[in-house]
Amino acid sequence: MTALRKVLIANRGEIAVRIIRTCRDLGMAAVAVYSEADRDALHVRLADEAYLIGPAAPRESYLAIDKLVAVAQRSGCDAVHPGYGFLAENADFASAVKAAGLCFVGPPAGVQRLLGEKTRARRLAAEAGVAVVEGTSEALRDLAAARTAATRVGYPVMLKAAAGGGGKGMRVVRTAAELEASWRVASGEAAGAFGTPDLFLERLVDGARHIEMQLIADDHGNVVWLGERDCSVQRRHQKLIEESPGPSVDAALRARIGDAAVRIARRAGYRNAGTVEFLVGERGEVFFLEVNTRLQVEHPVTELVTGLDLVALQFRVAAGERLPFTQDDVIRRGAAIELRVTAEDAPGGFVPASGTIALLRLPSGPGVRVEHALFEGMRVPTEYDPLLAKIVVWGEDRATALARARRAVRETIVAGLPTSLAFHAHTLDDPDFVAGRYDTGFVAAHWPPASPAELEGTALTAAALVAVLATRVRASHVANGVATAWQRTAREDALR
Amino acid sequence: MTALRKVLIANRGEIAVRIIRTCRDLGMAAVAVYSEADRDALHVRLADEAYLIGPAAPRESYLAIDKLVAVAQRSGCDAVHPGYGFLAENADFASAVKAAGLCFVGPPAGVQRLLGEKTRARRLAAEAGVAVVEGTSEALRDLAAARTAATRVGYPVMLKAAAGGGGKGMRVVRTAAELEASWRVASGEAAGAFGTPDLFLERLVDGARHIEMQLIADDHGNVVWLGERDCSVQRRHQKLIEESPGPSVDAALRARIGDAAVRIARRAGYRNAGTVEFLVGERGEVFFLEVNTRLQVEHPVTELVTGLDLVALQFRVAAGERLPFTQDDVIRRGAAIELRVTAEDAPGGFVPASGTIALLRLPSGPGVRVEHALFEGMRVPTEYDPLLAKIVVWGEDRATALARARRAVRETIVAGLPTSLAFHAHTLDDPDFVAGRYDTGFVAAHWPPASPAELEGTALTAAALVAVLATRVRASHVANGVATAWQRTAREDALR
Amino acid sequence: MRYEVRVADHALGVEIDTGGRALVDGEAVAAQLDEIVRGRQWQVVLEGRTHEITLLTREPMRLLVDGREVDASAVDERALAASRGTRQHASGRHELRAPMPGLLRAVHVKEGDIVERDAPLCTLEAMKMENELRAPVRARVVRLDARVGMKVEGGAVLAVLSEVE
Amino acid sequence: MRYEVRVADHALGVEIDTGGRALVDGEAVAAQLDEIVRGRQWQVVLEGRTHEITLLTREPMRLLVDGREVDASAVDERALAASRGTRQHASGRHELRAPMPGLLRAVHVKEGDIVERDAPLCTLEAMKMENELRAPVRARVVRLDARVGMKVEGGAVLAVLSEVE
Repeated sequence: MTALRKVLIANRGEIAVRIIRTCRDLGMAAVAVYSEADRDALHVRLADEAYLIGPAAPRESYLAIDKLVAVAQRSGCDAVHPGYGFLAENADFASAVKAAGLCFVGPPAGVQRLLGEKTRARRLAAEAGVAVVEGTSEALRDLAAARTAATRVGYPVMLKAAAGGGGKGMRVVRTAAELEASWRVASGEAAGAFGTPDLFLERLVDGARHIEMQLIADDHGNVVWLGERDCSVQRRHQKLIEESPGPSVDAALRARIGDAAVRIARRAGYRNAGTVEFLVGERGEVFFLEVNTRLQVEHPVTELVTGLDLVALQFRVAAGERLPFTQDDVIRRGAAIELRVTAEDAPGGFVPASGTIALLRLPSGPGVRVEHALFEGMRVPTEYDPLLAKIVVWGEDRATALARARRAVRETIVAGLPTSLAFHAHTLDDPDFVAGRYDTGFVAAHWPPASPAELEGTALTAAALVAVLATRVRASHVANGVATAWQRTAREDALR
Repeated sequence: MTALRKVLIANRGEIAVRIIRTCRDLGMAAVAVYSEADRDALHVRLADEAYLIGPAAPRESYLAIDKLVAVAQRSGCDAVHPGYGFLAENADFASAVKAAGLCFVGPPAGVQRLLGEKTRARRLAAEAGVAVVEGTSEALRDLAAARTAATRVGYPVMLKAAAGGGGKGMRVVRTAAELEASWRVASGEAAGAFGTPDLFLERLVDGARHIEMQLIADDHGNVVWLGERDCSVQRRHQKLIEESPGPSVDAALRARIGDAAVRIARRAGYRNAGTVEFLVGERGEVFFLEVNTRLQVEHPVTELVTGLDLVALQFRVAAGERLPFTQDDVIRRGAAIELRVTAEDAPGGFVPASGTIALLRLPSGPGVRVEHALFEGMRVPTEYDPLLAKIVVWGEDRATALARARRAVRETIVAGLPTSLAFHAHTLDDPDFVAGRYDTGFVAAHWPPASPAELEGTALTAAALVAVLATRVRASHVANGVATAWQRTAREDALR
Repeated sequence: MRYEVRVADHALGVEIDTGGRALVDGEAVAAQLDEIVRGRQWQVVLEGRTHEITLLTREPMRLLVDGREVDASAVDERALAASRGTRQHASGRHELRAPMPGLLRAVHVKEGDIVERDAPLCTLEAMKMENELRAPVRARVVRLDARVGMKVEGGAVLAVLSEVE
Repeated sequence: MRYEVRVADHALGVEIDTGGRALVDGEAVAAQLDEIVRGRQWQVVLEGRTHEITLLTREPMRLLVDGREVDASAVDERALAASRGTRQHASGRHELRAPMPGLLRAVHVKEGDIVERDAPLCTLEAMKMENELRAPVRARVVRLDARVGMKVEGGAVLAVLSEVE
């Protein structure tokens, strides 16, 4: 259905599975890659071909540009989809793919370089007539420069990785006393995540909402905005819940943000799918934050509201097709909410967890969609992002979407390791969240809850009985992992 | 959200789970009932309360009106939802529920009686100005009467249960010689399924499509049609695939059928959700078949195209609310297809099968919804309908829906017993089905396939290796069933 | 150990040598083989192609290979040797078995009858549907265990037929 | 056998008599209890109310009860008797354990230090995030096993603290 025939998916987990699905829908062959930690992974089994590219450590596998390009060429691919994370915003990868004569499913390297440098992106936004939060227009030379800048814009300030994105290398600094420690940690994280410790800083906008606008652009000068997502429910600058429409966003504000995003995209010569992130203050002031030059984790929220397949659109415009619609053709209907189920112990303060999926039940029914790569017996690797699954719900209005989200969480079981599900169950009943009254401070202010989940009469008795039984059973063996089937077989033969 | 607070669900399996979901969405408590064969069933675990109502045999459990009404009263319900099958079209049940002071979520007993008698329904349709297939306007006295009538309308004819519906007690009779045998079988089935052996007959319309129209009606005189479903892909008069819009239905025909359905509903004083079934001939002639006075198995097809929750609408109108929309407000978008996954050995000619679910993987991702009540370790009871799951897909057009349906089937694994999945995999690639060229003769003409599924090079080798391994492993024990946990516990204590 | 393997319409010879290497039709295959679910699901990577294979049913064996259902069987050479005799002996002998548990609603033949291919032998009711069990070949009914009203288990022998030309 | 059971904030006494009957806080309970998944999931029907209970994690025990996560524990009276002693003995002693496998990026204390409650002791990197492990109480570091750059397993003891007033 597109000019593309065979795609290398340079990623893993739920997003690799998500991309494989659209490859099938478009009649393209999907080639998976996997590290030694992912031998049994679902994306390997659902792909048409799969190649081992190295040990678990990302640098030696999912971040190894040469290996990925080599596999794409060897397996006869004509395109490469980077997913999100890993190399998705790495301009060198985009150029290497292009240099190998393959189609990169994302914006060109030049655009990635331009927007990947957060300070340059800020300047570009300002030139496009979009307000930016007061801060430094260049990366900070050193701690001293940071002190000066912080004093100028005034505390509290936000330290950010200059090459950053995705919340890594970010620290809130409320007083001058905290600056040095935060500087150390943030630049350390930035170096680890992006290869450069460079930081810049902005004034911290308290009580602001994190609202982002989804864009799609083709090679023929068409740029269309598809709708916003409110991603203010975050912890450690990592998103937990995203929804569209934003509870605080009316048609006028939506159009303003959409228009601003398109202006920035046009000025940057943007191509393919992308997201422009904004901070929206209590009085509706809109500040540019950054551009994510890739598919977002939360893209299904926009898919449910618009009925579009964003990954399919990525492939079409990457293949040179024109967008099949104009701005006025985009239909938005109802409300969608995404809940990120992560391998983090929510009651324990979102401490990353690991383990084996001992029991899995995913929700279904009206308005419920789940994106995941889980299966019973799966060992959750500690080397990668803790995202386990995305529960995405749609309803004709926000109240219906909320009710369906509660129902979906109630049906979901992920046993064997701690997860973020308890947070979602709690938040979906939180009066402020239900009323749409929340900003980026929500999680800190509402979690952990004052009192643990309550059980009434028979539930409490039942739980007590099961607690006794559970202490008596041995850990049930989970069949899984690399089989030594042939060796077993041979040994048995010898005995016969 | 409705005046109703607590609902008894007089059913089991996927439809009980489906109704529980909407109960949660509307903030109503859900009370389940279960037979001894369903102790561990998912609908029992997802409900707020559950009551054992008898042995596996339907007559002593899911068909036992007194028991069901008693449970509804004892548990303080204010409404009863019958689902489909079992007592859904039993007027005595509807009256018993009403007599007990409870709200019956479906059309009133009077309407059910009127339309449940297929010959009376035919007369009513004719009075409403809707064509009916030539046949008998009364139930046939005996075999002799059948002979006379068959000779009058001319062979081939269709024998049908007068109290029937759902394809039971139906037989095609192509020649006079076949009449007696078919009469015996059909009346036997009718007696078994509906308590009366009465039959009537119609001329068989060859090459016709089975097209039905979904209706919803409130107590305030509002009747709205929501769209058609083509259900022509059937075997033994049991539907396997349903889709909307019907590939052969244009806007004009849709409006004609919708209008005819509404006229029939108004004349019958219809309330709640219902479906009017039609036969549509090769040249677009429309004949009334029957009215299903209940929720259909395939209702999700219409939900995906309209964005409505039909079960929620059933509760709202049952509670006396007005329909929240008029005919002109109904938005239909894209195409939806439902695939019925049944416990039937498709390659073996759809012979009913039984077994234990040994491995289960259900599809997800863009445009895919699954309705089911399955879990690993579940024993599929032989006493009830063989429906295991419904895979329902949506796409912006039929081609997209087809592609997603193929992808969903490819991801689905139901191991442990034979199923209908191979039929769906085959049909979704069948040129006639893909082109929308099919009628009620489709399955007979296209299944089983001339040649079995083919495997190319490495797949064949891999399968051979696994075949060897599989012959060597013992049936893996599936933990499931009634636990004797306390006895075990006590015994162990004694030994300590 | 050698195995005679059938997958769909194909017959293959699989050999597993004492070193645990596998040969298919004499060719050594270097497959990455992972058992995903013990005794139920495997992943095979062969020449870069990845195949997910699930054991759907054991008797008769049906495999799901990348979403395609195929019938399969594997018999090791000793079992084969053993069985050949009985096969010879049993040639032309057919057992009519109940495909699933149910209630025998009707029996259309008696012992000694000669029945045509596809002739209905009895009617088994299961899952609210009547299923006609038919003769696989033209044959004589040499034994009849089916009785009307009998509740039978899946796999129960209902009749023994002897093929006749 | 008696068990001291804790579920969320509630303490209950569960007794199982030799007849296999269960008593909760002295009251006999007539529950229909089905084990859905061996050792992992149970269904309890009690006074018509149905509860689906899943063992989410074993150590520490966390249960999912009708969609609600609760911490729980059950200790039988003998184990209890045995453990009391050690508890006394261990009072005020705290082990700092790695919550998950990872790489120690920083160690902020040395043996002998007195640390305030919530003071960061070391930084563990796992899943691309840095996690500060903090002191549960004001205490002295009596033993320190953590070394920068060390790769540690989940549950590994990193330090031993002795509470100080």
